[in-house]
Amino acid sequence: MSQILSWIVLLPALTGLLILLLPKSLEAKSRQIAVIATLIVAALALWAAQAFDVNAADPLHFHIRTEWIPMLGIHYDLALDGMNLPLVLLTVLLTPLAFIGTWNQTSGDSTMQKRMSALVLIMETGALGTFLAQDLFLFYIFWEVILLPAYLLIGMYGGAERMKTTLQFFLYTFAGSILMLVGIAWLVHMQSQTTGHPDASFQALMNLKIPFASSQGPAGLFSTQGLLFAAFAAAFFIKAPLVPFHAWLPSTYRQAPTLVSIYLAAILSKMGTYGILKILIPMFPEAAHSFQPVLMSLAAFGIVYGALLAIVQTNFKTAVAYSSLSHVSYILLGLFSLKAEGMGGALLQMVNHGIAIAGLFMISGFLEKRRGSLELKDFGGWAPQTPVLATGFMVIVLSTVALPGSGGFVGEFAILIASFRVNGYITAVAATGMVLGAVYMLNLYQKTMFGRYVDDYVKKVADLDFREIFVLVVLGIFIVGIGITPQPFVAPSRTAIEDSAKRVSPNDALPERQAVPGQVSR
Amino acid sequence: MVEPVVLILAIVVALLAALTVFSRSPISSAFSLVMMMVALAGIYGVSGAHFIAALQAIVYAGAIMVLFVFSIMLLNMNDEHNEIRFRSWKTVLACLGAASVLAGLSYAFIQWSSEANGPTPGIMTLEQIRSIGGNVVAVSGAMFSQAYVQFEFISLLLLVAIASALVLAKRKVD
Amino acid sequence: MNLAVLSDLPFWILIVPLIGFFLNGVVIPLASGGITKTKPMISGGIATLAMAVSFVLAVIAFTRLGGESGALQYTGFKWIDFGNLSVTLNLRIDRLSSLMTLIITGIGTLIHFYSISYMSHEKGVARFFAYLNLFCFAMLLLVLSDNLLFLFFGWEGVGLCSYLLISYWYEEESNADAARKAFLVNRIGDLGFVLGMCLLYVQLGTLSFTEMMALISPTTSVALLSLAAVFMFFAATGKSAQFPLYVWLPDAMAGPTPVSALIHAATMVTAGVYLFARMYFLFELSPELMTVVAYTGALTALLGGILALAQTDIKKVLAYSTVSQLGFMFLALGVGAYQTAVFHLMTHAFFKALLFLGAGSVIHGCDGEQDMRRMGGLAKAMPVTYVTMLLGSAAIVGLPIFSGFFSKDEILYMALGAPRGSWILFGAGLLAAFLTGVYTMRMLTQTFWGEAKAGIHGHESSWIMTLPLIVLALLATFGGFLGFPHEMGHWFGIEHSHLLSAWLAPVVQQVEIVTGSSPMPEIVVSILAVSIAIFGLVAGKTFLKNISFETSPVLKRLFVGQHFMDTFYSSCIVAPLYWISRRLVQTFESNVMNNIGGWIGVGSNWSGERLRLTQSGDIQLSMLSLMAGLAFVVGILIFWVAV
Amino acid sequence: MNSGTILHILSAYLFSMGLLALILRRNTIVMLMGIELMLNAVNLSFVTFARELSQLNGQVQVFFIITIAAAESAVGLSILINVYRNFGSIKTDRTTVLRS
Amino acid sequence: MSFSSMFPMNFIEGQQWLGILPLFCMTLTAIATLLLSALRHQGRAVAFAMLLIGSIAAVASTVVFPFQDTIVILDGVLVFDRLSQVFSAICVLAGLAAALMTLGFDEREELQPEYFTLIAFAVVGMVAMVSTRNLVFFFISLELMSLAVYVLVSMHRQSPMAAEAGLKYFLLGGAASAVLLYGASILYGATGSLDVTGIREAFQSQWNGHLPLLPLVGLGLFSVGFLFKIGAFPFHVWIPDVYTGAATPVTGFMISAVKAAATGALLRMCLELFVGPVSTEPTLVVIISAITVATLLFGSFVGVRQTRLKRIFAYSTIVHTGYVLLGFLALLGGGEGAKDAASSIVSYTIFYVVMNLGAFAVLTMISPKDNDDLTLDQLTGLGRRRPMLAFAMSVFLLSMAGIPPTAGFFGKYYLFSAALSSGYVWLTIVAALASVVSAVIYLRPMVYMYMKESEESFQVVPAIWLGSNIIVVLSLFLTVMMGLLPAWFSNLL
Repeated sequence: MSQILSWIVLLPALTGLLILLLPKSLEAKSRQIAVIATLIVAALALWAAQAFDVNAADPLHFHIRTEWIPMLGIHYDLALDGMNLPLVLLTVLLTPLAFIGTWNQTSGDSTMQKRMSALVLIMETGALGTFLAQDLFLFYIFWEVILLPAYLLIGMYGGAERMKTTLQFFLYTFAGSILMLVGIAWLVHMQSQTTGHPDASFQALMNLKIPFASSQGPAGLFSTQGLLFAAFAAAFFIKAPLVPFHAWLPSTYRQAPTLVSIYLAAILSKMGTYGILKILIPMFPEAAHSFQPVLMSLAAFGIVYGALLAIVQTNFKTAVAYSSLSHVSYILLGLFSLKAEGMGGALLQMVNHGIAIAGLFMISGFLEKRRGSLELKDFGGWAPQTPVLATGFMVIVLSTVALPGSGGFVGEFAILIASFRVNGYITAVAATGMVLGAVYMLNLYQKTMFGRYVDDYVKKVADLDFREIFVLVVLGIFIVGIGITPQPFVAPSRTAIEDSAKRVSPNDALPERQAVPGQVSR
Repeated sequence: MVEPVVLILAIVVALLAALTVFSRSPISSAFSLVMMMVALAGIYGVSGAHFIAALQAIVYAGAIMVLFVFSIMLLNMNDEHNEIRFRSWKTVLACLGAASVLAGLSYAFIQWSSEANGPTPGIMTLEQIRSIGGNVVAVSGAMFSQAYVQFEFISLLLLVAIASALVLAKRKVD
Repeated sequence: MNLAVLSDLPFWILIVPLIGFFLNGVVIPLASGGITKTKPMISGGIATLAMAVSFVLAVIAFTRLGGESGALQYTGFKWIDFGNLSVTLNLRIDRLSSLMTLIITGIGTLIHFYSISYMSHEKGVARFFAYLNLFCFAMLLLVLSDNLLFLFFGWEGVGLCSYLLISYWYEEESNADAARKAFLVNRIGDLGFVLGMCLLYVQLGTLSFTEMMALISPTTSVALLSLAAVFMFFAATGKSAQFPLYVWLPDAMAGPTPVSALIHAATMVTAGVYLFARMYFLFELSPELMTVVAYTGALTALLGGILALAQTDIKKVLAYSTVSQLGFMFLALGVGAYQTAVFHLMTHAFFKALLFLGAGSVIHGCDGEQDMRRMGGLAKAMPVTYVTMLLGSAAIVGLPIFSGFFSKDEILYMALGAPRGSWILFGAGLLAAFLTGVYTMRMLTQTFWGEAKAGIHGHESSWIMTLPLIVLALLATFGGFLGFPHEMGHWFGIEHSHLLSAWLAPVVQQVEIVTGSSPMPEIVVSILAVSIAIFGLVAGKTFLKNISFETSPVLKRLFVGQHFMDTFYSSCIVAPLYWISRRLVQTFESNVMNNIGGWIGVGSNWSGERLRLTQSGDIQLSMLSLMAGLAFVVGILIFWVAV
Repeated sequence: MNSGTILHILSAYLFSMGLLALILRRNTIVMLMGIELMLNAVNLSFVTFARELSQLNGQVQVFFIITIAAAESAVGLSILINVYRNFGSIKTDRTTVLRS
Repeated sequence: MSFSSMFPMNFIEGQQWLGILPLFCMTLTAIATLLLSALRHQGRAVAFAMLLIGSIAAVASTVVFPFQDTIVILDGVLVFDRLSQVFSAICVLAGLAAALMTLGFDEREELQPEYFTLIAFAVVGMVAMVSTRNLVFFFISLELMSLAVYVLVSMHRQSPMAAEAGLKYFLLGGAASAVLLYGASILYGATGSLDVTGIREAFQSQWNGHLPLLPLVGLGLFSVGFLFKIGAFPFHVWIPDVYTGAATPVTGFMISAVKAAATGALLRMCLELFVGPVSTEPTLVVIISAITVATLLFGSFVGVRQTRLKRIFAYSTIVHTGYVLLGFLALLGGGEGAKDAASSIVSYTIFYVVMNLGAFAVLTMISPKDNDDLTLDQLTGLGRRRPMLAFAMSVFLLSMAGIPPTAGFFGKYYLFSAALSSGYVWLTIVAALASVVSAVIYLRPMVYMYMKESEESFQVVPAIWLGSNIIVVLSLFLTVMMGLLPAWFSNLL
């Protein structure tokens, strides 16, 4: 079991390759195999999470560290820690759910389905590897592993403008990540200069003192730390995305097939925010501090901007895409607050947003499957025909509008509190997202579920089938569960994040804690 | 100090080179080139490189240029005329470029003539060469003691030339 | 009953409606094979039972509380503990909560019961009762929470249920619109709540009421806390339908009438008043703000009265009446009479629930007709409804001995006598009381009296509906004696005749009117108020009988239909917002944020044009390029060395 | 300025002339001659440097270069013949099928 | 002074023969194939078999006798060390691979059996090129290689494109060689030595590293010749046309072996000339930086517009030249990054050769008869018709684009790392951004293979040739292996 993380990370990709090699006669079974593999991964991950000890002396659980490319100090280095635990669980749970929830939606023949399953599995490996990697280079490798399957999936299964869209998606993310690659190379070089032997692991790099121009403002950008910050930020901000690096997002989410949209919005964007949490902020604390006003402003702007654009969309999926933009900006606001509770709230919000946006895209898949279109003008009055769908949709809407009692609220509240401690005005702007978010979500809900139906089509619409209900119920349980008792979900990451916050905001006193926080019940 | 013979030959070479480039028909270009090579052989001779001078006259002016002229005749190309369009911007640009390369190199050479830290000259002065039996003996001695690998390699080059003729010029075997 | 169970009482009071919600929302639909096949008797029965149990528990809690001035505390769990953020979920019943709990569960039970009959013709009533139970749960959470955060849970929860219930008949687009409007306007208010809460937490480090009260002292940073108070007031204006955020409440009448009675009259809309009473220590930091609150209340009271006059829909009349009464409560709050506000909250809950249920009965009897102009002469057809409505009207107008008399007079007295009171507030209150008389009389006249109109043949509702009417009528009639003024109590030789005040005194502040500081004694105020109210009634019956805003174009534009606030909002806020959004989509998103692929395309096109020559395949040009490179290299070298 | 420098400049001149021939002329055979011109420039340069340096090495290289030039022109002429067979001309403006 | 003391005879003896063995094997092979290809029957098969045996022998001799010491023959006319062994092996194997992928193709396109002879001669030239310090011997071997390749390019006799390409390559290549040689002569004149070690000593002892104009100009001219061979802007002009016109396997040979040989030789020159006490001329750095940036941008932006596959690869190779130049800059930057830079250049070259060979093997198989100038349209639907072939092609393309976990990614990272170590931050950023643009070059074929609907008229039925298949499978395996375990392949020096 010492290699459990390797299994968790590599099993999906191996299964994916296996699926690719399936003979024609077995192709029809590809999705069953994929789901079984993802369930095994989920079981392994849950086992690992259950064995996770908040009070362990070594924060890195199930640590695997093997030399890989010695001359560049690169290791195969995986570990479960407080920061990645929630995201790993999110990934392993959402992947099978995404498969199950989109079971009847994949178009094309069995070969196409086979390829789709395989590529999604490879994406899962990329995501899990990104979260679990404790070596910067390895992080990058897994980060990029995602890119190609996503590119192919959008390009092969997407909507009418898929080729343009997928190219754009690829280029944006690639542009960001290649700059990060330069940053990694530079950082490892500096590390090697300081200590004499290169080491790309996070721990080694965290101890690096990177020179930063002490003066506030743009001058800092051109110091070493500023440039490195920018290089990493490019990757993370594009992936997340932070306005104005979001140009790839709307069309990509819209054109991608449902399964991929779920993956992109729920998991891939979390890779960006996770990168900010895990790398950008703790490694470049002075730069992060110096750019904080700009970044928080951008995040707050993104909240409002995404919401405003979501309001006027006439396509369900595009509206959801912009809503995602708005919500991710919340996460970013929390991260850039550089406060423990803000970052913790952001981490929780990553999970919440992952669940909620997965739900929304599932819903869009359900709608599209039943209607053959996602233009809002084609919808209306579904609630009487599909009460279960309407209910499930409502639960997800509530999480999206951050209603207290849903997961969405907890994160946003923590984020707003933290942000308020930094800047009240920015927070006030950001908080308007609450109202605007309600505007577009209720619009969407009303235009699809309420009102009179557009034509007789709706009479033939069937309510959710068993698989779809199952998926929504699981998502709903998590939404409500996190909303009501968030503490068990944030407790594992608390130490890690508070340490991180201490690095970046040393002056921000945290309450004294017992060495063994007894009140944290698991 | 410039030896007058060298100067005269240099001027002749320069004129013939220009003729080669700018003359109307390929055949006159070829003949200018032959003449130029002969003149160049003269320069080599004056410079003490007798072996090279002979080689230049025999191989270049003899063999290679015959090949050229032969090809011109064979491919019946002599009716084609000089096609340089002097008004063209490309021509102007080319001349400017050539002039600047020439100027740059000349500048470098002239500056070099006053360079103090140049390499120490070797022992093979003209007198020394004369003493060991003349230029041909000296050159062959140097070649076959120090440069026989190159010499051998040149043979491979000639083999490639043969192969190329086999491959490209041979009539198609049907 | 041992102590452990007792301390769990708040939990059970809270959770029983939730169980009802769960049964109605999940179990019953599953058991009866689809939500549309659920039976009103079963669903309604379960829901009512849940509320009744909760009520009984609330009564037990009340009795337990009676002996001591302390509170019942239920320690929940650590909700979140992260960084500097730490909140624990605790429930707490003190005297104010207890009163609120009784109102909510009591009136809630009655309305649930009423709904069994009222909703009997609907398909899928389980959904309705589930929502209703969920609402009660949220409302109870709101009043039981010992901290601001969970109060906010309830606060938003009731907003959600309000949304769900207003849009209950969602096939009508307008109902859905109304629901959305209610939710969004409330959300705007909640924005203030969240910001206020953040500010309080950042300032005080806690959200628990008791701890906050302990921490707030005159030495604390008053400026920021006052700002928090402003935010909270803003939140309250949304929830309690004060100017300028009252616009959602009339539209909210799109929901079923029991919903209007429970949510939009008795309980939810009074959450703002509860918030003020609960957090008086915060609001009292800023007398300026409280003055604003008082004037806002007065303005709202007046505006509600005027708007009520303009309505033809019986429910809209009552809705604006609610707005007006809530204005009274805020007037009381503003001058510092928190207990009085709670008192009026209670009496208003009684009589307004009664009036709504009565109106519901009328509508039910008229087969869904809501336009008063098409009603008339229903008194004979619906005697019980008529009588109870009459009692409720008497209460709202404030005729002596009826509950509204006591509470409204107290408010007027406070408006005049309290240190922050003034003649203006008092005058506005009187005018509003006058308007109350007018619109009430107008409603009664048009509905019950006169000739029956063609096509409307009212019939009395079943006992299930009339029973709650009767109970509420009794409460509306006699509930006011809980707040029998001290001054008058002295005449009857009763110490502490104001029972409510005595009950609330340990937890809710009340401004003291020093004897003689008031321009008029309370009895004079009472007489004045009653006279005004009766004058209003008379006016409503006589010279203002046929008042109609339809005839005057100005008035019509201002007060009828899409009245001025709606127009203001839609043209000054909503339209610009959409305009900006569309602009952004059309210009920025599609043009400026052009894609990177496009940039590369542009770049390659540009370079392709420029570099076309080098790619032409022309040997001469290739050579030229070669030589250019050569010249470049030589040139740079010479330049570098020579210069 | 001594005769060595003059010869160097002459070699630079020949070199530039060779380049010029390659750029200006469209007749492939003249372009071949341009290459020969350039190689001759190199030879001249080697010989002159050899004399200046009193070394034999330079002259030895010239021997090789002349041989290479022979081989190169042989290959060049076979390529020319191949082109002529394909296009019926050896003028570069008539021998273009490769365009992007 | 006696004649024999004046011209001391330098014999090749003892261990030196061991070093010369690969060169010797290849030379024998070349001559033998020349003779054997004249056989009337089975000329091709016999010639190929000969080439196969000779190449294996040559590679085996490098593998069997690895040495750490440097063997110097005739004052550096031939030098055998790790570098020469590694690059000899690369070139021999690439030549063999090119021969292998021609099997089948040559019969269909009626290439003469001398094809293998010429490959062998070219490889001899390459092996010599990477094993010499002598400028003129370098020129001779370069010419040997070039002449053979000129002919290879032209030998697709039925194709006017090939003829034109050959002519172009010959004329431009001839000019470039002349420039290079002129640079060599100037260097000789300025330092009195034709040997790189001698030149370096002269640089050091005469001018203490601060060169006067003439040797600088000599270096410049010499570099121009190199830059031409590796295809840097603005000396890249021949690449698109020649790569398009030549037969596909020949292009594969050029893009892999010729480029590797030029890179190896340049690496040797740079290592011997500059690394160590002699500081690099800042002027050269400026020039090469400018050329690097121009090469990267030009290759990327122009490559994006191409629609013909071989042209696409031609521009791709220009971009890759830019990356290699980045490595050379890192090398010239000296200091501690130099060793890493050399390693990175070597590993990048190996990765690059492998992925290009694979890609061209695929191209060879999908090219239709008598017209192997493939367009993107002809790839349409390949993902369905030949999924494995398309998959392999995708892996090669991705490797070229530098997407992990392929070889190309690591190669790029290693180069970037080396460049950053030498302080070229902005240049690295430019290179990184160029790689984003150039990613489009590689993605477009994938779009056609996987995302466009197949139209009958464009379908090309891929040939199934054993040799090409072997190359594809091997390259695929190596590309992935090198991506996963790059350390095995990057510590060769």
